[in-house]
Amino acid sequence: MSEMAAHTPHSHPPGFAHQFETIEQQREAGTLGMWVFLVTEILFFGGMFTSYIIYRALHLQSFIEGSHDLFVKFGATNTAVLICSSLTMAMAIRSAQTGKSKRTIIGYLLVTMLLGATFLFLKLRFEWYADWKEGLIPGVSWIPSAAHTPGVKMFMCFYFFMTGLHALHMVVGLGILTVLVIMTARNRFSSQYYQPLEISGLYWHFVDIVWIFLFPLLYLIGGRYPGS
Amino acid sequence: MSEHGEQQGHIGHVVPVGVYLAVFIALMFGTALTTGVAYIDLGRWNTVVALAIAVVKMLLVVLFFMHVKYSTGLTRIIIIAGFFWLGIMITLSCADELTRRWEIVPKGWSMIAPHIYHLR
Amino acid sequence: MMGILQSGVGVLGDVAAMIPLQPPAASSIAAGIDKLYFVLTGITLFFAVLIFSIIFYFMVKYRRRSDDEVPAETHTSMFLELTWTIIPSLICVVLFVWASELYVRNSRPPASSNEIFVIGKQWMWHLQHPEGPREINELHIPVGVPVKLTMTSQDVIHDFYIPAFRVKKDVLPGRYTQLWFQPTEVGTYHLFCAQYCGTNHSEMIGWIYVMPPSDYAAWLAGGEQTESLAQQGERLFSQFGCGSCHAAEGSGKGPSLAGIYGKPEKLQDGQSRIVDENLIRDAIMNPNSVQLPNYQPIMPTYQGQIDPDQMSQLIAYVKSLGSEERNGK
Amino acid sequence: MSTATVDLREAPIESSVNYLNARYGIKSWLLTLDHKRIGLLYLGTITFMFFVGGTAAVLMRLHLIEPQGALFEPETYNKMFSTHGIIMVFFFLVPSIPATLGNFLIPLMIGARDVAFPKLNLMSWYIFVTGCCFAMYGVISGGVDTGWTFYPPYSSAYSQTHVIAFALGIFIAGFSSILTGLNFVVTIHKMRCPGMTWFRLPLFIWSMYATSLIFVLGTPVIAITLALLAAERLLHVGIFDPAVGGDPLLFQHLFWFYSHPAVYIMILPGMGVISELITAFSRKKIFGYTFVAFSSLAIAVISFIVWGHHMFVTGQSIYAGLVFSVLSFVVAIPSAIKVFNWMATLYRGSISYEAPMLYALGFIGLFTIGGLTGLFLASLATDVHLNGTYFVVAHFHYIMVGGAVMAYLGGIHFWWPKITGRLYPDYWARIAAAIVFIGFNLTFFPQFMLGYLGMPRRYAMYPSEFQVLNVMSSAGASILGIGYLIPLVYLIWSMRYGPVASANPWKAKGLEWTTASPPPTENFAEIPVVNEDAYNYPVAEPRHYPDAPGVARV
Ligand code: HEA
Ligand code: HEA
Ligand code: HEC
Ligand code: CUA
Ligand SMILES: [Cu+2]
Repeated sequence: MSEMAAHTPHSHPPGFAHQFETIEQQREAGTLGMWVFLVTEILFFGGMFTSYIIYRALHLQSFIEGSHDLFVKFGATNTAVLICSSLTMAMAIRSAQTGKSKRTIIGYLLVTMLLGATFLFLKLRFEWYADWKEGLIPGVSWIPSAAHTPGVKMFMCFYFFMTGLHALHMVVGLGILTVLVIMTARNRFSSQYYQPLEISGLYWHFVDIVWIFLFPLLYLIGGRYPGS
Repeated sequence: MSEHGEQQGHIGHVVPVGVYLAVFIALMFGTALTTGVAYIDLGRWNTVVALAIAVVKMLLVVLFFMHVKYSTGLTRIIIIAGFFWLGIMITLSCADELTRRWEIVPKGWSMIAPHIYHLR
Repeated sequence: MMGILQSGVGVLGDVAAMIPLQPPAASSIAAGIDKLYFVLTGITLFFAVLIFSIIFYFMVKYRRRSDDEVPAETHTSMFLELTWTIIPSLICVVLFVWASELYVRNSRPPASSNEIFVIGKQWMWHLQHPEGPREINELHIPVGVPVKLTMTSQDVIHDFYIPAFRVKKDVLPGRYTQLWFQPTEVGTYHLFCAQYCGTNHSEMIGWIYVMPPSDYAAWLAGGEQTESLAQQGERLFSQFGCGSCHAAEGSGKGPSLAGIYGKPEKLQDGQSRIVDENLIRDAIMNPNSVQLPNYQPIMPTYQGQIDPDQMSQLIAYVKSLGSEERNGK
Repeated sequence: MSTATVDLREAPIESSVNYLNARYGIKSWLLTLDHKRIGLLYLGTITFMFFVGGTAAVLMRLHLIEPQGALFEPETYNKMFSTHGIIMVFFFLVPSIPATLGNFLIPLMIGARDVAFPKLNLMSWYIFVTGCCFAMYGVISGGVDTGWTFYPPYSSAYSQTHVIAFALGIFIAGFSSILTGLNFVVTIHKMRCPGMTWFRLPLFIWSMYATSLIFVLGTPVIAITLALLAAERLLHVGIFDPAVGGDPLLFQHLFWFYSHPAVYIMILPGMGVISELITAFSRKKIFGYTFVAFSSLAIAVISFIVWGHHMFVTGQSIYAGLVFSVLSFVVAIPSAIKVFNWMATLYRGSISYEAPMLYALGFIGLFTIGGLTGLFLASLATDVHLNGTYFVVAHFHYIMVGGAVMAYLGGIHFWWPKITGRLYPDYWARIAAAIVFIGFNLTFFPQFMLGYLGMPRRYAMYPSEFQVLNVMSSAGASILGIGYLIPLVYLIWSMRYGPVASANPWKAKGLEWTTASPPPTENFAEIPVVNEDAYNYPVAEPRHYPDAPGVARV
């Protein structure tokens, strides 16, 4: 049919999809799509943040108590780890953008993954595992203690749901990064086409932002000073 | 259509490495600051300060790492919409949850219909 | 033939006669709500008739007469757009103000109400009169006396609904909600559960008996004599050892409970709350949510030890402490 | 342009290759990236779900013929209406117009070759089907009895039924909605053909855009809410459980934060369809284009701030109740604007009465009644009496069945020639439309009366004084059922035996009518260029609009 011929461009730029008229259009569509997706993520986490805020207001004392069961040092370390990973992610994209060698890009990506894995390791090994042993995980291992009012249990629920959901996003992110590494290795990107890198970067930074809020909300409420 | 493939130069804005590093340092500083401040007794302000720092950190990530500073208005509108909607959800849920116990009727109301608004 | 037709019409008439159009209106607020309801019906009818007839008129007047007919041009008119934005808006404003004023007025019980505790559980209503008698799925009340219900649920969410009184309120676990009405007509009325609560939701129904005062007095006297709710509460108060901290004159480790009911109180976190059923319940079940300044957080929780039944007795008792003080005892 | 004698059966412009016969075989359908085929995949799926939900409705109505219940144990009845509500809302009406007609038409209407992300589009169908499978598993393995609203603590701690299967099904289907909405937003922003400015878009596109906003902004919240509910049920942790300091009303807030906007997900696309139908069958430009377009956006935005009107009697604070009540009135205004503009469009038109137009006119009338009865519920004082009764049931069926389903059927009939390349028997279609209208009113009008009398909803048994009205309603439901079966028969029949349709059988405006019926895989031979407003039908006093190249005026 003639319409097929009329549409097919003479030469396909790499990664150019048939439904678009120009590569610029495709680029904009991809970025826009990712941003819209991130908005859905904001509201996805938002449902939890809303509940958290309300219960925090209703059970302030217990939430502070619960918060004091968490380890600030790991929370803070992990925040730093994630920020580092955001930097290396940004650098990976920048390398692709400026046409650096694929080894550089892969290098940055691998460091990013390593940092992401570190985050998960710290969280799992030193926080959740300890909580599990101490019986602080509602529904899984919960050892009621006299000091723990129902509000504390509620706080712990939120702590595990929110950090769990965040960790799940990290795992997905690691999967995406793996794919990116493979794609880079296969020379799929150039300084003209690196969009998958760019929009995956948006996702990674978003996950970082979630943590930037989780850290103070969960670990630092009501302060950590003596007598708080 | 083929000429698009041959475009030269960079696509999108290339952020100087220095900017990335500055943002990075600011973020690290923010993390240290927010942790440190938690150990000082500011009363109710602890929460406010912690959240303010978090917002600043978020803005840094969004504007620089996520390139929103160099992006189109549409992207910005979309992001703002996301947070605006989150705001709606939080505000109106709180409008119920936190006013449920207001048994004290606001002055204005008791003026409209004084015969109703007595406290038992 | 005519006969069939006639009997057909007759049957229709009979059927029509079997269709009730309005529920009985037997409370002081029913008339007000019905009035609003009829005005709303009028507005709906007006717009429905208007729109249907305009559509019908246009359908006939402007029907396509030939396939190559070309209609005349009409221009968008700002005047029209504004008209049909503003008129509905004005109608809405009137409706909102009217309905809200009525609602707020209807949701405040008068000062002197007969107070009854209601406990909903799957799938029955449990009602306690202050004088002591208990009823299940039935409520006997005197005509003309305002009744205030303080309601809670033992399990899931229910809803106390009396169509004839036009009142309804959800009954929640872990919390007290309030409902009041003033019956104006003697009679027997439906009580429904109007919030889906599981398998036998549709059997969680009962009757409200509105009686002349004399009959009511007879009914009260006729039942087996029980202690009043407050007296039962008093016994629980000593049984649970509350008095060891809450001594009457306030000398104990806890605050005196005399006269606290119905007054605002400052909590440690700066909030001010009226001492009502919910606060008393919270103080007993979840004491650290009602932390008072100047007191140690030593009050134990009674979660799991006090059932809703006993809770209403305790509350009645604490309330009676208030009234005794007010009565100058 | 004035080819007066064109027969509806005139030969199609291009006959040979189209999206239907371009490739054959089940694989070519299951792996298709073509938005039109994906639309059809959705059509098949949701039609199936509709009949599942409809069967439950018919059984319910049969049961309610007798006050004591004619057929089932209360438990079974409860599962019936829960399944009915869940399937109809989440697996039929929410995806109905967006996922079928939206998928099929958006690229055609804006002059694009496909949606922005075809793979995502296919994926969203698979996700949807997975969700359906969970729901159907739930149905087959015993059903759920929580109502479509899943209120805890009943759903989290007391119900013995398959809550998790359904919650998971909805969670999954929710992601399909999100992806569809995302795809549409990007497509409408980025894929419009040259000259297709925002204010030249067909109003269907505007309404789809508004709908997509709700998809994107609302759906994540129901997903997380149901996830929390499932977690609470599985782990017995109690997030909404008052026994541990939780608040069951918080669930209701989060649920309605999505589910109220969701009711506009159901009606907005319908409104878009009606705008297309009214203009096409009165051959006139829409009256007040900008007002109709912006009212869609206004509805989408305001719909997010009225949810508390479902909670007036649930123990929500009075103050919140007042706020939500006033906002509910506000959201009625844009709907009013739409209704009046449609009527003004009819004025001095050239109106014909093919089946789609009958559905459209039925929509306007029934939506008006449904919408105005919404005002009874938005008024605090009357809602106290009417909440939880059949009045609410009647209100939303008037809008969802009398409105949304009518619009859906009208749309399917209108675009059927484009979708399949075949015409259906208009005679039967008109009869079916009439039957649906009559059956519908007989079913649901008595329910308004029942509600005012005080009959609570979700009742498996009821006091006998309500029987007459219930029997009327049940009788209506069976007429309605027949009305729905007739189109099923003749539409399927027409796919094989119907006369071949021309590219533009209704002589309607819009880019989708400029390409062949059925369209070729790539939609257009050449990407069209638009230089006229939407609905630029010829008018008596000639205006000077140059004929657009690529926009063939048929
Ligand atoms: C598609 C679905 C849909 C739509 C569009 C609407 C539209 C509206 N709904 Fe409805 N509603 C539901 C579906 C829908 N609803 C469902 C499913 C429930 C029950 C859920 C459950 O509990 O299971 C419900 C319940 C419901 C309630 C809660 C009742 C209760 O449980 O107590 C309320 C209360 O305010 C309400 C109000 C409204 C209003 C004000 C509108 C407005 O948007 C209507 C606007 C339209 C018009 C007003 C008509 C057109 C205007 C004119 C012709 C001009 C004249 C206008 C004026 C004078 C203003 N609805
Ligand atoms: C999109 C939404 C939608 C649609 C289209 C419908 C369609 C119908 N609904 Fe539904 N309904 C809801 C959404 C919808 N409903 C919701 C959300 C609820 C609330 C649930 C809850 O409380 O949780 C509800 C509740 C509800 C009730 C109240 C139950 C109760 O509270 O106890 C009733 C009662 O009459 C009812 C009836 C009907 C009828 C007769 C139809 C008809 O229009 C259906 C017509 C369709 C058919 C008839 C299918 C045709 C198929 C056949 C004819 C085959 C028949 C085969 C056999 C019988 C074997 N519905
Ligand atoms: C160990 C001592 C102790 C016992 C036993 C005790 N309380 Fe208390 N109660 C307190 C203290 C102390 C407070 C002040 C609030 C706080 O700091 O927690 C209090 C507060 C209250 C209040 C709120 C008073 C107000 O002004 O707001 C109520 C009501 C109450 N108690 C009822 C009871 C009942 C009923 C029982 C028995 C079932 C009981 N208490 C048993 C110590 C006790
Ligand atoms: Cu109790 Cu319904
Ligand atoms: Cu609503």
